[in-house]
Amino acid sequence: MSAALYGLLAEFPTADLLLAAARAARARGHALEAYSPFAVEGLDEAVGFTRNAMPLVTFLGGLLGGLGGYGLQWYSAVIDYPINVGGRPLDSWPAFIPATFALTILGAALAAVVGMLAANGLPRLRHPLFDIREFDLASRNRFFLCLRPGEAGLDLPAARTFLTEQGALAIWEAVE
Amino acid sequence: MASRTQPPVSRDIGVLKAGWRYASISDKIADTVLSRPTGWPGWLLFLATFAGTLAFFGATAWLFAVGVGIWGVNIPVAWGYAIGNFVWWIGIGHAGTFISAVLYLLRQRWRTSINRFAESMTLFAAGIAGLFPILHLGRPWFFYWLIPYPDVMNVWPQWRSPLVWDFFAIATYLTVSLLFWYVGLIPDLATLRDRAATPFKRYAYGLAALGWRGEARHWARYEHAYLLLAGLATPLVVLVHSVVSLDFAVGNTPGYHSTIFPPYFVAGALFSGFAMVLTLAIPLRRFFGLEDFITGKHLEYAAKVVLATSWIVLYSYGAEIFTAFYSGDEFEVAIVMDRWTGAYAPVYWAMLACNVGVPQLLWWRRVRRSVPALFVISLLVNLGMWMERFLIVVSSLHHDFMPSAWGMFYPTFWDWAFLFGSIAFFVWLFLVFLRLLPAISIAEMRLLVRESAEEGR
Amino acid sequence: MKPEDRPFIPIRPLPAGVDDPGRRRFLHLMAASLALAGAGCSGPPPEHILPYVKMPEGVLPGQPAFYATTLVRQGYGQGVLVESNLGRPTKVEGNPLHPASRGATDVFSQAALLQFWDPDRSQAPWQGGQLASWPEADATLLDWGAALARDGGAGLRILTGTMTSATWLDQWRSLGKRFPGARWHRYDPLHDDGALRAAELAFRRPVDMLLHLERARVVVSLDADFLGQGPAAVAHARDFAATRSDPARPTRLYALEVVPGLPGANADERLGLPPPRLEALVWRLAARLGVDGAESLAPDSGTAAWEEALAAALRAHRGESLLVAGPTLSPPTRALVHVLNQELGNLGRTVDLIAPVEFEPGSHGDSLAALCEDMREGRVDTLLILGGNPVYDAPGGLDFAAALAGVPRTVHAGLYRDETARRCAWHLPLAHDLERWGDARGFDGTVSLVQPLIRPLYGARSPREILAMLGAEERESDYDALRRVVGGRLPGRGENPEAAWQRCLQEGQVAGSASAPLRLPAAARPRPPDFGPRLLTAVFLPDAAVDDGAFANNAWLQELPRPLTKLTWDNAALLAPATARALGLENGDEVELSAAGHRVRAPVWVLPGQAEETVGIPLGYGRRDAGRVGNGVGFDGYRLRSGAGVTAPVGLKPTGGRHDFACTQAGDSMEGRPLARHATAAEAQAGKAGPHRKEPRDSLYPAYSYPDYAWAMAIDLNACIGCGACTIACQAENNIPVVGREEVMKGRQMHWIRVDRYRTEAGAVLFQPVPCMHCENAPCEAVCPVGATVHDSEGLNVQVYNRCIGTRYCSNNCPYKVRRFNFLQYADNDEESLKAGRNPEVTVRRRGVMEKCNYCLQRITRARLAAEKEGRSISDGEVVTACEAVCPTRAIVFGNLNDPASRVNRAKASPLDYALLEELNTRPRTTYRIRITNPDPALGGNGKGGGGGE
Amino acid sequence: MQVFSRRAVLIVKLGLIALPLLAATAIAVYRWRAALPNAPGAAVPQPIPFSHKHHVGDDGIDCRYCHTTVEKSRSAGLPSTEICLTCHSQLYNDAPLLAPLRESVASGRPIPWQRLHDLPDFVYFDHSIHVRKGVSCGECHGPVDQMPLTWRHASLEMQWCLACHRDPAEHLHPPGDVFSASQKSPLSGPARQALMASLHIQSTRRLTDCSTCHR
Repeated sequence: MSAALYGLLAEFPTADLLLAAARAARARGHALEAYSPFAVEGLDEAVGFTRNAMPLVTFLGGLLGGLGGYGLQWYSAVIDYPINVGGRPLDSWPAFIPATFALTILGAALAAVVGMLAANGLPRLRHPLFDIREFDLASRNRFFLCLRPGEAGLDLPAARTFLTEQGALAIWEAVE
Repeated sequence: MASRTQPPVSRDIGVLKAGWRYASISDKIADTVLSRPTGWPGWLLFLATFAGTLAFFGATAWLFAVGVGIWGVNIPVAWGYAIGNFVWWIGIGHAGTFISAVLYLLRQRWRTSINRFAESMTLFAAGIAGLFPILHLGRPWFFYWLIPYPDVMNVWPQWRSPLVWDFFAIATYLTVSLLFWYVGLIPDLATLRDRAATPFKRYAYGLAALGWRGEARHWARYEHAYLLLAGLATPLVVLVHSVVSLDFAVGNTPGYHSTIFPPYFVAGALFSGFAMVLTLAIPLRRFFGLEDFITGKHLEYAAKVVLATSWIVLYSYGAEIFTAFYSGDEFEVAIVMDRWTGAYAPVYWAMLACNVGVPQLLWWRRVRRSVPALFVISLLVNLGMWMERFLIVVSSLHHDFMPSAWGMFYPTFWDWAFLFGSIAFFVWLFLVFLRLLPAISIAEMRLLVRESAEEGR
Repeated sequence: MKPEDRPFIPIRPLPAGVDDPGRRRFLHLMAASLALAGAGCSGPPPEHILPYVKMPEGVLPGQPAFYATTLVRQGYGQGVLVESNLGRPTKVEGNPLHPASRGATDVFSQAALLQFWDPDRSQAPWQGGQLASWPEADATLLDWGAALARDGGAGLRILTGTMTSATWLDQWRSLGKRFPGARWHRYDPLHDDGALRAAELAFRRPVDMLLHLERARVVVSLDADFLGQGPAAVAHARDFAATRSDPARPTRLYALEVVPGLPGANADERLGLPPPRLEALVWRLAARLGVDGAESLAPDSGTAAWEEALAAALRAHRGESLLVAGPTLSPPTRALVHVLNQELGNLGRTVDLIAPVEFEPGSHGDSLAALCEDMREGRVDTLLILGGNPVYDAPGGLDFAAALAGVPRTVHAGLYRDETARRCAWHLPLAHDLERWGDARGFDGTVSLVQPLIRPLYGARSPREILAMLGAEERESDYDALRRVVGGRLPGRGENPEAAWQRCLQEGQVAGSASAPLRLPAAARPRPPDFGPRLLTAVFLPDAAVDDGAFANNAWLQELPRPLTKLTWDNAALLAPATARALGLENGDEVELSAAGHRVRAPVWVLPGQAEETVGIPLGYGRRDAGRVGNGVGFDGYRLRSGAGVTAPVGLKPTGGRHDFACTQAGDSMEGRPLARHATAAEAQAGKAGPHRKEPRDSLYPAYSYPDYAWAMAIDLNACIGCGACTIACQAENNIPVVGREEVMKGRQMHWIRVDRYRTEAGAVLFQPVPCMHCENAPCEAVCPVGATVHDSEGLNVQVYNRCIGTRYCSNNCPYKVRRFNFLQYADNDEESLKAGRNPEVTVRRRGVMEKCNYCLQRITRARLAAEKEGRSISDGEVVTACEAVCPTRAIVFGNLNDPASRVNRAKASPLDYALLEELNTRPRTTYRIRITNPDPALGGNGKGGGGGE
Repeated sequence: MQVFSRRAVLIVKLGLIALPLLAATAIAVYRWRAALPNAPGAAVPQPIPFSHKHHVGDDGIDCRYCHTTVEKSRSAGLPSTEICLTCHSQLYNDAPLLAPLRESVASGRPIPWQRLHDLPDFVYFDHSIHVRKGVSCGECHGPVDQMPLTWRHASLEMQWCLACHRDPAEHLHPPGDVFSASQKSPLSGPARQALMASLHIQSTRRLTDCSTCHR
């Protein structure tokens, strides 16, 4: 088979084993990915994921929504078509607040979701790991660790033995 | 006893019964959607509500053809059932987001197994609520004039109108609730994708799951985004019903023009919202055998919230009356007197009975733990809240400033058609949801299994 | 058909009597699909422009022209100016030069426009039940004329209403040459026969009374509705209001009434009495005033105080007092009133006597009775009924229909194919006043010219042309006849006759042709009549909206709330509260009335202030062949009449049935709120009546400036008599749709200016016209999500129909509830004739949009454009709103606040000026001047009078 | 397992691209259907191929000769058959093109011209005030003197009206030029202001009031 290796995938029965395996693999300098049916606390650090941009993105989205919202109201009511409505001032800022507030939240929420998906590279309907039938259990009750060939490459036999030591139930080679 | 190498087994922690594992709990919930047959009662209910839904849209067609004159609305009572229903539904559409957002921030574990269907309830209720202001327009086909866009007329929405605020608040609320709900669904959709038996289902759920794999980094960002959404949704819960209340409070009509309205409406919303949660949860757990996940504890907590909010509502009623007499404003006083003794007084007293009287039964633990009692009470509360909306809208208008212009509102057949039609539509949507999506968050239940097991360590 | 199923005007013709709710649904569907089409399924369809082939002179497309003409009602003319757009009459205004109008009109002249465009009008000759043609009709009548000529027209009878037309008289005389045997009968169902009898008794000759209310300081109305009824009502109202305008010269109106009317509602002291007691009171009053012949009467403790007070007031105001007696009083008593006026020196001062304006005056009751007699005896072989509808409105006791059946040749000419038309051999469409030449006299004898604005819509002919069909005299066009008869004897002013004639045409009248006052010998003392036993008495009166039934098919009038009951689309058996209590009846209970051998089922309406032991019966309803609007509305009171008398004993028996009324104002009370404010003259003198304006509270917001114009309105409650002319004028000017009975019952009437009616605790009636207030801080505007109602730079609160999406939020937020909503497709876009009658300057609103008073924006615009073109600014009085123009009492003043000299500024300067619901700080541009009453201290001074009537 | 083949993914992507395109087309179609008939710039066939180019451009006939009421009334007025005859009883009186004219004379029935400028019924436009205030015919009707067959020059959309009502200065002309067909040289800034003053042009606020055009 000529296809490039995606990684070495190992199945674990519990989150604790996966966590331990991930930490150990990281210590051995592996590039790795971990898969679990629910968010396992500490797993992200274990796979070396540290900086999370979600809050910033959300804040910017909110800022944009808020300023844009008020700006739109002010422009349309004061600049573009000033009309005397019930003797109220053109720039009735107190009355502009509810819409501004709503738009702030809308902007923030959209930014959070879109940002999250984008950062996660989703949607991605195809993935090499899906080729492995047992990987379906990643969304049910099994925990998976995938050692990626970094620029150093992957010493398959060594990796296999390492994973078995960590208590892997089964091991597969995933190809691109 | 759970070990590092053995998958954990849940213990009874009140909000989750014992003996569940990752696999079993995943299969149990997923299979209610994937493989569990509907059964004849389900079909019966489905067809009945579907007929009601068709009736609802038929009535809408007739409404557009003939005009809002088919309702009982008139001058002075220019707003009738449509707006009452709108406020009622939007109120019901509150508990969902409150449960999933606020209880999430407060780390309430009993939230886990009810947030999913509560959110769905929210979506459907808010969606139906959003329909009514449009149906109620004299020229509904121009509703989009509330949206600011550069048109050939060079005119804009009138930003000082609470209806415009409404539009933005509700649009935002719907969008954010939808996002929140959907984001929560993604891992479960992946589960369904991976368990689905037929290619079609795999495709459908696969598309919806966006290729979710449960990678650790994804989970990290996911959790963060979810937390942020919860944080954003929380003020929204307050905003929406406050703005809805401003539709009235900003008006100068006696009975509308009151500063108590925003908190009053929010409390009322939670009140009716939790009542509706009970109304839905009780048959749900029964028919799908989910008693292990939606336990008596859940019902009891919800009941307590109902009891608490009923007191806030009572306080608001009192505040209204107090301000009327304390201010000595003759028009406000006249409205209060009219509510007590006027043409709509029976509705007023019935409303008090349902919203204030009945919930007091929940002081007794026996009542809180009796499922049938809770069910009846929740229905009565919903009825009472509808009557409250009706009174706010109609009775205030029919007796305002000029006695020469006083009038009565009498509902027509079509008024009732739209009320019951919308209820049927709501139930129908909810049934469809139950058959297509997991009513309980599978991923979070797995986590709960783990936590409950570790507590046992 | 059931009234609630009756289609309202916006439905195209159906064969009368066919009820078709399904069709309305269909129309709604059509409307909806059109609406959706308008919503963007496709743009406007391509149109053609059709220019004139030959441009007529004096027509300026897009600019209205006004013509002076006369509208004739019950024989008397009211001079009017009619607005014509491209040759289509679109609005009636008063003729300032005409004594019966003085710039204003009554509701009927306004509604005459809708009558003219009414699609139910007779559109072709009918023979029996068959459509026929004019040539056939011509041939037939020519034959009949020839046959009649052989025996000098012995069998020829002609029935008309009251006639004051010189050309008619001229024609009748020439007809006499060929048909010496012909007889001319006259019948108007509400003709005041009693007045003539009284005049005969007092002066041995018929006379008409000319009232000069403006000269009177004490007016005593003895059940005489001089403000609401009769050809002089508008002039009376104007004079009456004039007496009230001057606080330095307080006047007082005492009204003694049987069935409450406008005089009672506007009286300073009022008392309801049944006819016998009322008459007795007059005689005792006469005795107190030293008129012999009445001493023998037993005193009436209930009215003694009144007799004394009246006597005192009249004695104190010799020569500036006035007594007026109405038709419910017997001729001897009315003769006595002549005597009293003479004794008090009022003759020639506050009242003039003139030769009757009607030609050949006489009792119409007798005239019709004689005709029926002749018909039964077979002495009639040809009967021409010109106008009028005797089969419907002849007294039930006469059974005119049966008598008519015995006449071989009968012709009916009328505006509608009505009850009479269907029982005559021939029916001929009669021309409307707006489409014929002719003449009539005003109440004071002024010769008024009827000139057409348009060719007859349906080829109808004038009465003159129809009478000419008998081939009596050589054909002469109506215009030529008018020119010869009227133009022939103009009061010579030494100018050339043609110029004089042209001026008459322009003025719509012959100036200076009013009758001169008569010099008469002292009136003879009448004998006191037998006042009759105290029985339940029916009082027949013309309806405030449909008059004697001639306007029954006029939807504007049917939907006009009656001044005192605020009922629409109905009449009712009116009862005093006490009487109703005694009979255990309340509003809506059905009773069976029996009199003159007929039984009629009627719903009861309890009317505060009415005399006990009486049943008020408004006539003109229960029409069977009025048209789609009028058919089956209310009950027919004529059947209960034995003769032409307006009172008769009546039997009453509850049936247990119920009836729902379409009433536009449920309650009487102001709930203690200072809405229609009032004070007594004494308080006003003491300065206790005002000031009412509070300084506007300072605001968080900077005030807007209104640099060029600031339009505003002032309404004088002291002048308003509640007649409702403003409501109809507004409806005509602004294309306001009629919604129909069941919609009014739902509370969806569309009137832009309504007249609220309140009753004080003391029972006094207050009227308050309520248009849009045009608040500077308009609550309606702030809540409209699309800015469909906003302020313009002249302070108008404008409603932009094409932007409105119908949230109705503005109406909720309007404390005055003056906004109206098109809940359904009310405007009729199918009926061609109705479309033609609309005001082209005003948008016709579609279903789903809000509408309201806009201070006649189109009139402001017209004035502005004129001024702008001439490079000047609009001067005061140049913009006159429809309601202001029509108001008989000048209660409404409109103008520019930025013009310190404007009338509206002067009105608002008064300390008695106040803003409605001022505490809401809406800063209305429309303000009110409080009502000042002048109660008689001798009667307790509470403005209610002794008995108050119940 | 791998649910989506490469082809499936491709299809999904294409679908995602198609959606916005569809929406765009839908809007475009709607705008097209909702537009006034006789689009701007498109010459419209008339019963008589009347050429403003010939009558105005070549013969130099004044607008008011045919549109008689333009200074007095809301409507500019379309020439009556009579007016056409003032010349065409002599000139080309037997030209086949003028058959409808002769037919109209004979039958007394008007010539059914195609309407080019059709405002909604809720818009109240008045020719007389516009020409009085220095808005030349060309401002709205374009270079009619160069139109062999007349077409609509302006969109007649509200934003088009507003553009001028918000800033009239550059659309105004000295009274003398209002009816002259020839292209006028634009006025200088100061001259404009002087013109505005001399014509007493109302404030922009007044000119953009809803009530100025709608009632």
